[in-house]
Amino acid sequence: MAVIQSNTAVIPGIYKMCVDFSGEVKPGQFFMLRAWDKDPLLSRPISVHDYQSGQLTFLYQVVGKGTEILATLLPGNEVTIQGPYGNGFPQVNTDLCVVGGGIGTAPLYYLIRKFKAENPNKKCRIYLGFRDYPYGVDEFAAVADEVILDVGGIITDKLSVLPEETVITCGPEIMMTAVAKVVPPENTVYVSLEAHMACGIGACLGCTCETKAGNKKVCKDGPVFERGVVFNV
Amino acid sequence: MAVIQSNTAVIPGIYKMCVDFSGEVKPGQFFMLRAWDKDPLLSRPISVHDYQSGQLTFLYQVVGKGTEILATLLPGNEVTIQGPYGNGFPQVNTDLCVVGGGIGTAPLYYLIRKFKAENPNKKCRIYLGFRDYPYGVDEFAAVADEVILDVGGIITDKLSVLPEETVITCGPEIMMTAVAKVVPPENTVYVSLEAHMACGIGACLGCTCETKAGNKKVCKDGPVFERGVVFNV
Amino acid sequence: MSECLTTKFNDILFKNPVIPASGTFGFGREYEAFYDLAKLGGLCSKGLTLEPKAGNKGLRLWETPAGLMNSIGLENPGIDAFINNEWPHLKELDTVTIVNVGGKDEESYLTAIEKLNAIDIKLIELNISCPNVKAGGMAYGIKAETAADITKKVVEISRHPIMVKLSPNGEALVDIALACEAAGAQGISLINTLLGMAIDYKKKAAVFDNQYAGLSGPAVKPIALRMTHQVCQAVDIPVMAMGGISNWEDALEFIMAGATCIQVGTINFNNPMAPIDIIAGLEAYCVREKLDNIDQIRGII
Amino acid sequence: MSECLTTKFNDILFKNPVIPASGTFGFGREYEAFYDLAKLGGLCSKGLTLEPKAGNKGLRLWETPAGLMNSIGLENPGIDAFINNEWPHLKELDTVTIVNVGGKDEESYLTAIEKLNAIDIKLIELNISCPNVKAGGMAYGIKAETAADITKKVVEISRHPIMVKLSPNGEALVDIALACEAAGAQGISLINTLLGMAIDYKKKAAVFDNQYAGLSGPAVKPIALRMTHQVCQAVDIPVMAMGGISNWEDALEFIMAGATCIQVGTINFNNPMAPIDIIAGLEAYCVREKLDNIDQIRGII
Ligand SMILES: Cc1cc2nc3c(=O)[nH]c(=O)nc-3n(C[C@H](O)[C@H](O)[C@H](O)COP(=O)(O)OP(=O)(O)OC[C@H]3O[C@@H](n4cnc5c(N)ncnc54)[C@H](O)[C@@H]3O)c2cc1C
Ligand SMILES: Cc1cc2nc3c(=O)[nH]c(=O)nc-3n(C[C@H](O)[C@H](O)[C@H](O)COP(=O)(O)OP(=O)(O)OC[C@H]3O[C@@H](n4cnc5c(N)ncnc54)[C@H](O)[C@@H]3O)c2cc1C
Ligand SMILES: Cc1cc2nc3c(=O)[nH]c(=O)nc-3n(C[C@H](O)[C@H](O)[C@H](O)COP(=O)(O)O)c2cc1C
Ligand SMILES: Cc1cc2nc3c(=O)[nH]c(=O)nc-3n(C[C@H](O)[C@H](O)[C@H](O)COP(=O)(O)O)c2cc1C
Ligand code: FES
Ligand code: FES
Repeated sequence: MAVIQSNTAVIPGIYKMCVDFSGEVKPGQFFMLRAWDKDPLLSRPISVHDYQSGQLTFLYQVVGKGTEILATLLPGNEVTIQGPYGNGFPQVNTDLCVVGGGIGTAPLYYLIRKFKAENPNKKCRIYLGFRDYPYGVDEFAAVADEVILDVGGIITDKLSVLPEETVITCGPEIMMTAVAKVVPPENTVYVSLEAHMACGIGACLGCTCETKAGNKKVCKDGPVFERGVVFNV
Repeated sequence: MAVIQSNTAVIPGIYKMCVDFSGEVKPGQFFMLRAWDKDPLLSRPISVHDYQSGQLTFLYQVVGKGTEILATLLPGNEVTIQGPYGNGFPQVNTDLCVVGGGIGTAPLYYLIRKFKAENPNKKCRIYLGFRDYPYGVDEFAAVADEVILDVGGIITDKLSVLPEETVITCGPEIMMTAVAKVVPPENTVYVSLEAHMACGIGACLGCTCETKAGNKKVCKDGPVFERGVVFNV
Repeated sequence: MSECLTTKFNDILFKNPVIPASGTFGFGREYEAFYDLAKLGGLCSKGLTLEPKAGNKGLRLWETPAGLMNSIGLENPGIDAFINNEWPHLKELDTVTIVNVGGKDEESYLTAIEKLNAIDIKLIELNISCPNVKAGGMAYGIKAETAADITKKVVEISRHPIMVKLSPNGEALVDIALACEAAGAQGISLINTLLGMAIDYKKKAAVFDNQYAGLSGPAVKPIALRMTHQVCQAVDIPVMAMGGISNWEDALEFIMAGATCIQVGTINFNNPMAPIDIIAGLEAYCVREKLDNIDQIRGII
Repeated sequence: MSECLTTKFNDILFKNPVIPASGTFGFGREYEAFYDLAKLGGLCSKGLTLEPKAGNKGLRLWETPAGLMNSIGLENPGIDAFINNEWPHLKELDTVTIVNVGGKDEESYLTAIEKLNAIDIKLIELNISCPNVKAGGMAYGIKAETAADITKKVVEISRHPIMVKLSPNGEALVDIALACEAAGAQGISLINTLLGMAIDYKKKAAVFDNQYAGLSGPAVKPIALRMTHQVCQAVDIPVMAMGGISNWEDALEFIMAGATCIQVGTINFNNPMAPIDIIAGLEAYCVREKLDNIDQIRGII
């Protein structure tokens, strides 16, 4: 159980929730959230949007029953959070090129903020793609070196990656596949996958994805994978 | 949907909830309440504790999942209420002797308040029985002519009914049966029954009770019955 | 109201495929306080038996996660009382009345059906699947031979089309459906309630006097949808499907699985407006998807 | 820990009757982050097959009201990998390991069972009821003859006791249970998942590549409880019951219905501490009710 500090709409349908939490949390990891008993039955995986000791932040889109319930919660209400789960993004020692689409931008903020805090001399650029209404752009601008925004278009049309950059992408699968395809083979590319999850810890085999190294569990072996492992590129 | 004006514990485990409502409401009627989707599946029947145009009051005991959820609601939250349902208490033209046990006292307050407002010259006495902790006694004292309180005992040991009184009772079935037995046959006695309900409107036949006049629906033909109809006395 | 939902069940025309289910809607009167029954595709009566029945004793309802157990035991006023007291009202309604008929033995089924020959109803739902009565009821519905046998006899003497309501508790459902079709049934409806049990651990006793009772509601939807799909794949007569339908999306899924009409049961207790909400939702779907008629997506899976 | 929950399943001693169910608990390791597995009565392995299996393609999970549908398709590393990688860890635990075995044909069942003769497990759960694999699986479990036949052959070659896991989807369950008992099964476990269907109306397609999948979770509890009661009334061998158990009250109801042990499945995903909470709840119940052992209320209904 974690107590909610704040839970407000960033734009209609997109909420930011801050809850009490301390412990170690890596960018790209996620928590299983629930604020209900058996309807829906399962908890919902939500990525870490930002974290500092005492405050864990989620950014989520209201798409169905679970996220609808989350959106009704008020400061002081409690939410059950289990985690952090998953491998998270790897430590990057090069410059960073981040490509986020829609709510897939959620885990990228903590990634970049932490990367720049630990590597002030390395560059970090971020491409942000949104279908209709952008959100979080100012926050990204405050931590990244460069923000390239696209609304309504196809982000990979704009994308050009520098040789010294590691690429990290999170967004709709179709976008990540495109990124995985267009980035030159010399660059390392990490993608953060989604899957329907029941347990979140590797016990149910419900989130399995096929990889070149056999079946992997998105929840435990991922959600972050090297592009070549999960996509045919 | 009704907006909640207030919802507070009277004593631990017993809550009073006021909601916006206007329309005609008779003492002894009930509403079907819900503040959830499908868990639990059904709405919960709760009697009218008090009513004046614009404000409907419920008094309820937390006993399971439904009432637990009701108890978490805050002013401004919404609750679905359907009703008023049921026949309600009959118009009484004599003096009134009311016998309430535990949460069965809930519908009796509006009954007495309205009775005394409409019949200032008629007498109304109320016996209140509680297992452990009494509640609402002051409120009853403010509207009834006499309050006889019993905590931890058996209310029918104290009960003596006057010839000119009509008796109305609501409480645990064992108490109502006892009342129905001890009150002289000359007095008219009305009892307010409980039953598990699904529809609350007479469509499911889930709340049927056997009576001398064949099966009756507690929700629609009741919940108030003349004692001889439902008890063997 | 547009035409996009009009549905033919054989040659019976329903203005839409949404019909409150037997036993959850009385004879309709209680819901007239909520909406005009003429908005419904049809309505299905409480299960009727030849003689009046008082139903089961003891507790009759028990909630389960997303489900409801009931042990009503076919309490009903009997066919004669129905014909005298309910039919005059129902026949004036601009909607299709389906009469659900139960029985305790062959004779009681047949006599009830004969009595209904006297009135102009459109469709009979032959209930051989009620788990809450000891004699008859489900006993007929769980074996292909007995189901076919009673169907055949009923079809022979009825001047109304017979839709047989199947039990989800028996042997291979598809075989039973095929047997009923071969016996002359003009339609299949499914599912009746699933046989379940509830125990009150505080009382150290079964909740229901009959020990077992019927489970319905959203909890059973995945099972009902599978059975609907299986039967629709197998038979050529139309299917009226139900089991846990609680909104228009659910209804649409059953129609995509092949159901001609759908019935709405337990959710009426949770939301008395459910059938109307479902009709509105299906209509809006047709408009959005530019379907002239819902038939265009029926059975596409 | 008091003795009030110790339970004998034939001559196998469980420190309590609570066992995480096959397929919902991996091989236990993931839950070691939550609690000491030695607190459990036992644990049941993911379903193992002779050869490693990659499982089903496409979406594998779908939520339903109070239920979960899965189409994992017995993804597992195979018996050899289990013996080499998991058993060394499991055998050190102070709890009973049950190994769940599936197969695609008689030979694969028998060879798998023979391999298990090499290690000192206490109990084998013979899975003839998985609805998510095309060959074998449920095919064996839905008819009394085939269920008895495979049981007999397995019992003959196994040096470990065999508990047969029954499907709720077949013909008269009690007949199947009796046939397995007659064939030499030393225990029955039930229920495996109920066959259900999910449709994604937005995609106008079945959710699962296999169309049908297995339904579990609180939604199915009333059905599982009824089946448990029926089978416990019929057989003399012990029964390990499951299906929708989500708290100690549910567990107690199954025990009152006659179950010797209970398994805890889907609810592990909702509450990873569920088995521990259930053990604590049962223990507190025994204390409150002054029961020396839970056996005193077992099968009282
Ligand atoms: C590792 C991981 C991290 C995630 N992080 C975030 C995040 O930071 N912010 C955020 O808004 N969302 C995130 N998601 C997605 C989020 O979990 C789903 O949107 C949420 O579970 C939907 O729940 P619901 O009850 O509101 O909708 P539902 O009613 O369950 O579903 C609505 C729609 O979403 C689809 N859906 C449901 N669950 C998932 C899922 N797990 N993956 C993909 N599609 C799904 C359904 O198929 C359906 O079409 C993440 C998912 C994963 C796997
Ligand atoms: C006409 C009517 C008027 C009522 N008025 C009030 C009122 O004013 N205040 C109040 O506190 N309660 C009232 N009740 C009782 C109230 O409806 C139940 O306490 C409530 O439904 C329990 O819901 P739950 O989800 O909290 O408990 P559950 O978890 O559903 O049940 C907890 C326990 O209560 C029992 N129970 C559940 N529903 C009923 C029921 N309908 N009747 C009797 N026992 C039941 C269960 O068997 C169980 O033992 C009334 C009931 C009826 C029929
Ligand atoms: C309270 C109740 C009473 C029922 N009575 C009957 C009946 O009289 N005849 C019948 O054929 N089915 C009866 N049913 C079954 C329903 O018609 C329907 O088949 C079943 O409930 C599944 O649909 P649902 O999940 O939408 O409720 C009854 C169901 C309930 C809940
Ligand atoms: C994700 C998942 C995987 C399962 N895998 C297996 C399995 O490998 N072998 C088996 O016998 N049962 C398997 N089952 C069935 C469960 O062991 C159990 O019989 C069923 O889920 C009912 O119990 P529950 O409602 O408590 O989950 C699985 C169930 C789920 C939900
Ligand atoms: S969600 Fe259960 S294994 Fe990944
Ligand atoms: S609650 Fe449905 S008839 Fe009374």
